[in-house]
Amino acid sequence: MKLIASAALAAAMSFVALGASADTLKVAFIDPLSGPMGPSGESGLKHFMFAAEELNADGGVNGAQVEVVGFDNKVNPKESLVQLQKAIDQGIRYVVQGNGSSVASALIDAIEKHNKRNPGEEVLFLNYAAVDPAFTNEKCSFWHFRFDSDADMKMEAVTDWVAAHPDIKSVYIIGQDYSFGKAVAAAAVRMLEVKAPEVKIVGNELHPLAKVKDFTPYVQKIINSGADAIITGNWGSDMVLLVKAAIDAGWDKPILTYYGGSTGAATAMGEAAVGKVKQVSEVVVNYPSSPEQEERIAKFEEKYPENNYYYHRAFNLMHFLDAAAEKAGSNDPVKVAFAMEGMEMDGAYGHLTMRKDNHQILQDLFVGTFSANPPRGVEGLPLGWMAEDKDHIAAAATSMETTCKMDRPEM
Amino acid sequence: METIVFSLLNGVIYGLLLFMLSSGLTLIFSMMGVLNFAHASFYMLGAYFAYTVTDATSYWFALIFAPILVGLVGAGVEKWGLRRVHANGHVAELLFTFGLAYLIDEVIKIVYGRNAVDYRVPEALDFPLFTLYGAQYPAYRIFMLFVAVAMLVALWVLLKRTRAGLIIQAALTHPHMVGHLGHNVPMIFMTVFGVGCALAGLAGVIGGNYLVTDPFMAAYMGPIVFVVVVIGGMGSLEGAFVASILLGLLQTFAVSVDASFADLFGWIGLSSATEVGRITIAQLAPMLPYLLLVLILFVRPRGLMGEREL
Amino acid sequence: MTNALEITDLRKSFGPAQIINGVNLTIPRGERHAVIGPNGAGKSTLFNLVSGLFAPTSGSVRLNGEEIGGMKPFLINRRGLSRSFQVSNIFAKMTVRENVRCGVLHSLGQGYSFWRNIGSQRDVQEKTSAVLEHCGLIDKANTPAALLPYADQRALEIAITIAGGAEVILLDEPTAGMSHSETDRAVALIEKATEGKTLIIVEHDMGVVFNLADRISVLVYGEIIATGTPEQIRNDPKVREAYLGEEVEDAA
Amino acid sequence: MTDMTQDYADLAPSASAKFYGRILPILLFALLVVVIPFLGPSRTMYSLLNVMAINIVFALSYNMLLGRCGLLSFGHAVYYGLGGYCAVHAMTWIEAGTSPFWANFPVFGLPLVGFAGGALAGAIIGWPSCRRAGTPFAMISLGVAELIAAAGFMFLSFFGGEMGVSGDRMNGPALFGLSMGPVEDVYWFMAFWVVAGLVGMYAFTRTPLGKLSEATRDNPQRVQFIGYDPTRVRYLVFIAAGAFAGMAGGMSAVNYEIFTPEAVSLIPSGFVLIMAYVGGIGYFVGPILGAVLLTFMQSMLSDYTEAWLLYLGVLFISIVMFAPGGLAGIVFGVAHTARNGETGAVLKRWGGQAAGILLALAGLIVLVEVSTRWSNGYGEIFEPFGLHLTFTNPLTWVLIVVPFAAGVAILRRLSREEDPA
Repeated sequence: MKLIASAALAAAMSFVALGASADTLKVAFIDPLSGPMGPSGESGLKHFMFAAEELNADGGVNGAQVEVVGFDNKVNPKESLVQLQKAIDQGIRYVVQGNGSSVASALIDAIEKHNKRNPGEEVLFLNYAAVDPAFTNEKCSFWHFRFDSDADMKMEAVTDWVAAHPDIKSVYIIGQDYSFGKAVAAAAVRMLEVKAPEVKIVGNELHPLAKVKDFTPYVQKIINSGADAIITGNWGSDMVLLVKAAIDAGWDKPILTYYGGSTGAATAMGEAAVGKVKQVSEVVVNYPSSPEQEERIAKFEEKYPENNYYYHRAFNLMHFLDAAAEKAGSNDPVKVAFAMEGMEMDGAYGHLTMRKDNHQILQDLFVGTFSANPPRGVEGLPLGWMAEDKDHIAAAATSMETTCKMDRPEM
Repeated sequence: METIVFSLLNGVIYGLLLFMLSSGLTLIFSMMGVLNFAHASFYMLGAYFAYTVTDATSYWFALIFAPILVGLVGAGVEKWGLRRVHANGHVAELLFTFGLAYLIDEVIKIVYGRNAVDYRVPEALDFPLFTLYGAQYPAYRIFMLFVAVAMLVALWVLLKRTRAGLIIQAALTHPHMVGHLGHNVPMIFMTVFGVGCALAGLAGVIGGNYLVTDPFMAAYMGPIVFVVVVIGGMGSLEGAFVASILLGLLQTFAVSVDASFADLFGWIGLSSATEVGRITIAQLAPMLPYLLLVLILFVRPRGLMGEREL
Repeated sequence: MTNALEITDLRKSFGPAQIINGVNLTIPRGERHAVIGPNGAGKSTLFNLVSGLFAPTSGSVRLNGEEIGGMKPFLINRRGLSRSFQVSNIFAKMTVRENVRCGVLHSLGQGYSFWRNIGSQRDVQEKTSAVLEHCGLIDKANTPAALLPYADQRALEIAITIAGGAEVILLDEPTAGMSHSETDRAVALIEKATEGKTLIIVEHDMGVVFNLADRISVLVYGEIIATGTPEQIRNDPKVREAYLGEEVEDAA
Repeated sequence: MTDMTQDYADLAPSASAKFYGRILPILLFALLVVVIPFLGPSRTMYSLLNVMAINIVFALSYNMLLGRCGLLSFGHAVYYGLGGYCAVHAMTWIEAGTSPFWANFPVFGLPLVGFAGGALAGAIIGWPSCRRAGTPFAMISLGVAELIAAAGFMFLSFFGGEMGVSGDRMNGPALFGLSMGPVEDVYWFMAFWVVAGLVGMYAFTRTPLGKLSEATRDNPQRVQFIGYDPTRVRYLVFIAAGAFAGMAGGMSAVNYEIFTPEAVSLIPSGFVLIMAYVGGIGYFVGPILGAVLLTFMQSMLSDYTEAWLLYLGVLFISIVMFAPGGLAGIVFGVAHTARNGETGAVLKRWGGQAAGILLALAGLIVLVEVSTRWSNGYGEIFEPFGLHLTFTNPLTWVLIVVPFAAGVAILRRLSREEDPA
C-alpha cells in the first residue's frame, strides 16, 4: 500500500510539474475515451485537436499555443469531477465536454462551486454537445457556454420541417425513457400543436434506456398506427436497432432523428436506411459551403481516415474562444467569458451568435437525409448525409425564450 | 387481431433466438455446475467471426465455420482456464467467467474497433417475404426461425438418440455419477463447454446481422440469458425452451399494451397524476423478465422445470 | 417424569420410496440409546427427521412432551436437542475455538447480537474453554478446523454438538473411520460428555454399541424390529435373522 | 460437566497479542491518514484520496457479504446508491433549511443518513433475497440490480432522472471548523469516516453475529444445528452490509455533491466486486488494498493507456486463477514465509515467479499497446524508450513473443518444480 501511495504521489507530482506555462493555453477535453461511449468521445477529441492545430498554425490564441488534453470520464458524472480536479491541478482553465447531460450538469455545478470557492482560479466550461435545455434556462451559469443547439431548438427545426411537408399528416414519437427522451417528446407535442395543429400525434411511446433488444414489436405498433413519420431522440444502439427494425418491416417514410449521424450508425443501418433516416444538425458536409470549409473537411478526413467530419461545432467553439481571447486581450477565463457574451461571427454554414442572456449559440440547422452515393461518404461507405436548401433552417427560427437569470461576477 | 399475429410471430422468433443462447448455457451449467457469465460474449464472438468469414468467403461458410471457431475458443478457455479454477469452487468459476466476459469485450474492441462492423444480412435473404396487415415481413426472420428449429431438432436427436446424449442426460440428473462410469470427465467437460459456446456462436451468426454487431452486444444480451435459464430451471433444457418462448412472447405482447398502472390499479386509488400511475405496461416490457426472475426465485426456486435446487 | 423423546408412528417417504415406515420409539431421560441396523435401513433419515432436517410425512416426534415434528432445526436445537453428523460437518475456515464458541453462543443467550464484543463475554470464553478441555482439543484451539487430523475433526464434531449444553444428544456414527485407539478415545469422550444426558447414537461398531448403550433399537427397512437391553438384542432371533448372523456374532 | 466454578485456561490472546494484532494496525492506518496532508499532496492527490476513502468503505462493506458471509452479490451498488441518494436529498434539505431538524444538521454527519438509508434498503430488499444463498442469491441480486437501475430513470422525484440530484455541501452548521468547501476540508471529513467505517466493520467481525456470519459462510447447514437460523443471519448481515455501503454512498454524496442513477447500475456493482476480490476476500484488509489499487487504476491508468479496462480484466482473471487469496493473500504469504525463516529457497522461487510474471506482462503490454494504437485511428505509434513499434516492424513481434514465451516458460518450470506430480 505504501508503494502504491508513493507511486501515486510521484504521479501527482509529475502532474504539478506539467502545469501550464505562459505560452500554452490548455483545454481539458473531459469525455469518454473508453467504454461504450468511447467512439463518440474519441471522435470529438480528434475534432478538437484538429481545430487546435488550425489555431496554432494561425499564431495561436494571443500568441499562446493551444493544446487539447484528453481526460477519460467514462461518461460517469462522478468520475468527471475527479478528472476535472486533475485538469484544474494541471493549471487548465478551459473545460470542454459534450457526451451526456448528466455529466454536463455535474460539471456546471462543480465549476460554479469551484469558481465561487477559488477566486482567481476560475474555470470556463465550453459545452459542445450536451443539449438539455435546462443548461441555458433555469440551470444557466455564467461559466457555461453552449455551442450546440439545445434539444428544444433542434425540435424547432424538426417541427418546422414537418410543417413544411404537407404530406405528413400524422407522426409517431418514440423515445428513451429518461429525462432527455421525455423532454424531446414533450417539445415535439408542444411545438406541433402550435406550428402544425393539423398533424396528428398517433403515438407517444417511451421504452427503457438501452434495454430493448428487438424493436420489431414497437415498429409493428408504429405501422399499425398509420403514422407518416417517426420522431425520435434515440441515440446509440436504441437508435440503430429502431431504424433497422423499421426498415425491415418495410417502413418507407421519414424517421426524424437527433443522432442518426453519430459514429458507427451509418454502418449499422446500411443502405436500406437511405432516403428515410433524417438528422437534425448544424452541419451537412455535402451541403455547399466555402472552399476553406471544403478544404478543412478534406484535410480532417485525410488526417483521421477512420473518422468523419461531424462535430463542426468544435471548430466554432475553438474559433469563438480564440476571438474572445483576442478581444479581451487576455487568456484569463473571466475576461474571455465577458468577451464571448454577445459575440458574433460568420461561420461556414451561416452567421453565429453567442447569446448574452443565456450563453446559447444561435446557428443555422439542417435536416439532412441519409443518401446513397454522396460526394462525401461516411465510415468508408458510399453512403452519407445530404441536404437541400429547403432543409436549411435559419438560426433565427430556432431562437427561443429563456428563463435564465444569470449571476455575473464583478468584472 | 394483427397485433396478436405479429406479436405471436415475433415473440416466437425472439424466443427461439433466446433459446439458442440459453440452451448452450443450460448444457454447460447442468454438466459442470458453472453458470457461464461470459456466455453472451461467445455470442458476440460468433457474430464477429461470422463477419470476418463472410468478408473472406460467404455467409454460408460463416454459418458453419464461425460457430465451430467459437466452439474451439470455448474449449480452449475450458482447458487452460476454467479447469484450473474448478478446484476453488463454483463461486471462483463464476468469477472467472465474469472476468472473461470483461476480457473478451476489451479484446474485441481492440481487434475490431469500438464501432459497429458492417455485418449484414446476405443478399439472397434480404427481401420481404410477405406482407401482413400492411407491414412487410423480412425473409431473414423466417430464415432465423428455420435455423433455430433445425438446431432444436438436432439438439433433440443428439440428446435422445445418441450415446453421447445419454451420457449428457445422465449427467443432467446425476451430476456425480458420470465420473464413475469410466468416462473421461475432463474431455467431456471440454467438449460440452465447447459445444455450448458453439451454440451461442451460432446465435451470434444469425442474430448479429439482424440486430447490431458491436462490442456492446454481449452486455446487451447477457443478463436476459441468465434470466431465461433461471426461470426455466437450472439444468433443464425443456425449461430453457419454455422460458425462452415465454419471455419472447411476454415481452412482445407487453409492448403492445398501452394501459398504464393508473388504468390497471385505478380501483385502489392510483391516480394517473402520480409517478407510478403514469408508467405503462409497454414502457415496462423490457423489465418484465427481471421482475419474473425475482418472482420465480421466491415462489419456485427450482424454476419452471428444474429438477434440483442449487 | 416425561420421556426425553417419544416417536409415534413416524413415516417418511421420498416420492414413491418409503424410507421410514412407522417407527415407534420412546426414550426416557438419561438413557443411552443406540440405533443399529444394516446400511440403508434409514438410521440417518430417522436422525434427520428427529433433528428437523427433513419434515416427517406423517407421525409425531415429541421432545420432553412437546411436539417438534416438522419444526425448523434451529428451533428444535433451542429446545434442547443437538446432533452430530456422520460426515464431519464443521466450520472449516474457522479455528477450533471459534467452532466451539459458535456452538456455545445460543445457550448463553447471545442471540444475533451485533453490539457486543464476543471477546469480552466472559461466560462465552469460559464455557468454550471448558468444552475444549473436555474434548481434548485445548492444545489445538487456534488451529483452523480444516487442518485438523481426522480423529480430531470427529472430536470437534462432538464438541460442537455438546457445546450448547443440550439435554438430548444425537450422535451419528461418531467413530466411523477411526482406528482402535482413536475409537477408545472417542468412546471415553462420549461417555464423559453425555453424563447425565439423554444420548441417542447410531453406530456400526458393535463393540461401541454394546459397551455404551443402556438399550438398543434395531432398524430394518424403516421399521424398528426390536428394542431392548444389549442382552435382549443379542438373543433376539429376529435381529439375528436381519443381520444374517454376521455382525452380531462378530461383536459377541 | 458444566462445572463453571473451575478455572479454565484463558484461551483469549494475550493483551499484547490483541494490541499488535488488532489495535496497532488500525492506529497505524489512522496515523497514515493523519500524516498524509503533511506530505503536501496536490489537490488531484486529495481528490483521489477522497475517492479511495469512499471505495475502501464500499469494498469493505461488500466483503461483509462475499468474504465473510459467502454471499456473491452482483447488485451491491444498489445500497450504496440508495444510501447516497438519501444523503444528497438530506443535503438539499439542509440547504433549504426549512425544517429545524435539517437546518441544524451538519453536512459532516451525512454519512449517517446514508447509513440509515442503506440499512433500510437492505432491510426491504434483503428480506426476500436472503431466503436463498449461493447462485440463486447471485441471480436475484442481478435481477434486483437491473430493476433498480431501470427505476433510476423512471422515478424522477427520487433519482432526479439522468441529471441526478445535486446539493451544496457548504451549508448547515460547520463541525470541527471545517467549511467543507475546499478539497482539503473534505479530506478530513473522509479521514474521519473511513476510520470510523473501518473500526465499525472490524468491530462487527468481533461480535456474535459477525462470527455466526462466518459460520454461515462455512457451513449453513450446521448453523441450523447450533440453534441459529442461517437465513436470519444472512439477512442481518445483509442489512449491515447495506448500511455500510450506504455510508460509503453518503461519503460520496458529500464528496461529489451529486448523485446520478449510474450509481445504482451494474457497473459500480461489478467494480466493487472486482475491488474486493482483487484485494483478497479472505482477509479483512484485502478490500482496502483492492480499493486503493483500483481507484488508482481507474483514475490514473486511463491517462496512460486506453486499454486500462483490458489490464483490469487481465489482473482480475489472473487473481482468480493463480492467487485466489488476492493481493492480501500474496502479502501475507510473503510475510509468513519471511517470519518462518525458510527464506532462501522460497525467495529464489518467488524471485523467479516475479521475473516470469513481469516478462510475460511486458510482452502482453507491447502487444496490447501496439494493437490499441493500430486500431484507434489516431495514427499514433507506440514508442517506448525511443523504439518505433508497429505491427509491420519485426522488432515488435520479437518484443511481444520473446518476453511472453520466456515468462510463461519460467512460470511453468517453477510450477513443475513445486509440484512434481
